[in-house]
Amino acid sequence: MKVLYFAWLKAKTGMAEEDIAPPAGTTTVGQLIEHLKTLSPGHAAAFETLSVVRVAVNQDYGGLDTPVKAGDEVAFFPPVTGG
Amino acid sequence: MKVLYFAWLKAKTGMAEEDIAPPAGTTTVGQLIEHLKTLSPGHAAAFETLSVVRVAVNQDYGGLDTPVKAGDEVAFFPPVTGG
Amino acid sequence: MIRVQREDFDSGAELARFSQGKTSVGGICLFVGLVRDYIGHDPAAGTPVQAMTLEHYPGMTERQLEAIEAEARKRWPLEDALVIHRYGRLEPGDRIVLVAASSAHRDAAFEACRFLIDWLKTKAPFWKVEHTQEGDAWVEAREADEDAAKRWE
Amino acid sequence: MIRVQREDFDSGAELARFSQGKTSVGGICLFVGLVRDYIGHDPAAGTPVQAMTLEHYPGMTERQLEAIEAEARKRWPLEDALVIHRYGRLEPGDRIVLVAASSAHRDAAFEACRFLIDWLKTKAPFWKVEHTQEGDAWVEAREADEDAAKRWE
Repeated sequence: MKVLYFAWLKAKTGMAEEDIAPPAGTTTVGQLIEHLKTLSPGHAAAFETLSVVRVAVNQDYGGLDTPVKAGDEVAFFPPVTGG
Repeated sequence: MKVLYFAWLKAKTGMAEEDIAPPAGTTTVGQLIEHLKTLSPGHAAAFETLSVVRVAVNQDYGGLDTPVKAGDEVAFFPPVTGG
Repeated sequence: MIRVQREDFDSGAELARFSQGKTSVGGICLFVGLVRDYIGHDPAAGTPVQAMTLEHYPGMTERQLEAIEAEARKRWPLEDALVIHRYGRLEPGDRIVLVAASSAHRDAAFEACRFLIDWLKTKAPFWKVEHTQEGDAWVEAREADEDAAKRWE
Repeated sequence: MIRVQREDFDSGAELARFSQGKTSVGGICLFVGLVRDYIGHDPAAGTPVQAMTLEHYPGMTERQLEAIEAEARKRWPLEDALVIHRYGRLEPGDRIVLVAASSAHRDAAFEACRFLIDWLKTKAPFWKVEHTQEGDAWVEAREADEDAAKRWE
């Protein structure tokens, strides 16, 4: 699946986008985050405070329980500040 | 004093403006109206339903009790419908 | 600023002037009122309006609009405020009125703009007569406008 | 209609287009958001902002803005609705966003316009980083914006 990072999550992970093949049994956003946190200290830092992280699965807002599967586009970002 | 009429009050009285020398003892808008009603059937018709007549004395909104005196500009008109 | 005029105005130019050279303005809220081609709430059921004429009370109009603008500036921290109101004969689609307010924050801009039009509708001495095939009719004041203005008292 | 773009827009031209040839529109409400030159509520106490950069999530932004516009049209009888949002580097005084709504009556135009900006601020995936002399700082989401959006739930 494709994972995207925006704003300070991009700075902390050091990347805008990566292809991820999560371990078998990864079926939710929450489980995906647990896997991402193991990838680098930057990833661990990005997901340290989940209350300030938002997620979209295939460009719709989701939560920790939202299902994810191969082929999905999963994006992580802080609360939005446009307008 | 100068008396002005707008909108349908102008149509009913048949005039936009007139100079009025009200009888002695006319000190309020209410008393002025009583005098104006005697001037013509059109004037009487204009002031028939006072609930739909508004008044301004020297370009500020007033009521039946607002004082009037020689030299004042007194205007009568329906509730406003601009905007 | 307030303006009472017979001629049309350029809403876009007014809007542009509103923000020009200002770096402390966070938001501008603007409302433009136009002549509709029917009377009432339902276009299908309404009487078609061919045109309308706006009468006003010169002198008192300016005085009241200035008071309305001053009141808005007293209530909200505005960078700028503008009211333009036309009079004379207007056809469907013509602009009647423009009100606008700018502020550092959008709340103040929105509320002041709404206040300007709500108060203007019940306090500025304008009267509309609508020209229809059935003749001319003075527009009656709407209770909804009174209610809208009362919210600000 | 919604537009997401790097380049500036002409608010006046957008406003003019909004009413052109329409005789069933009674009112247009428009809001333009601009870059302010200071952070916070007090210009004297605020850190001066030299510029800001707006990042966004291409694809999702358009999707969310379209959803916001559709929701506004569902809630109010609108003649038209428009959202334009910029991204990239912007300087103080630059336009960021324009929202507008037109309707037969002013209530709907005002409320829909306010709804568009309130929802956009909490749902459209944009992020601002402010460039100041002390360095770059990601703007934090404001609780007041969350509250403003909640009014519409």
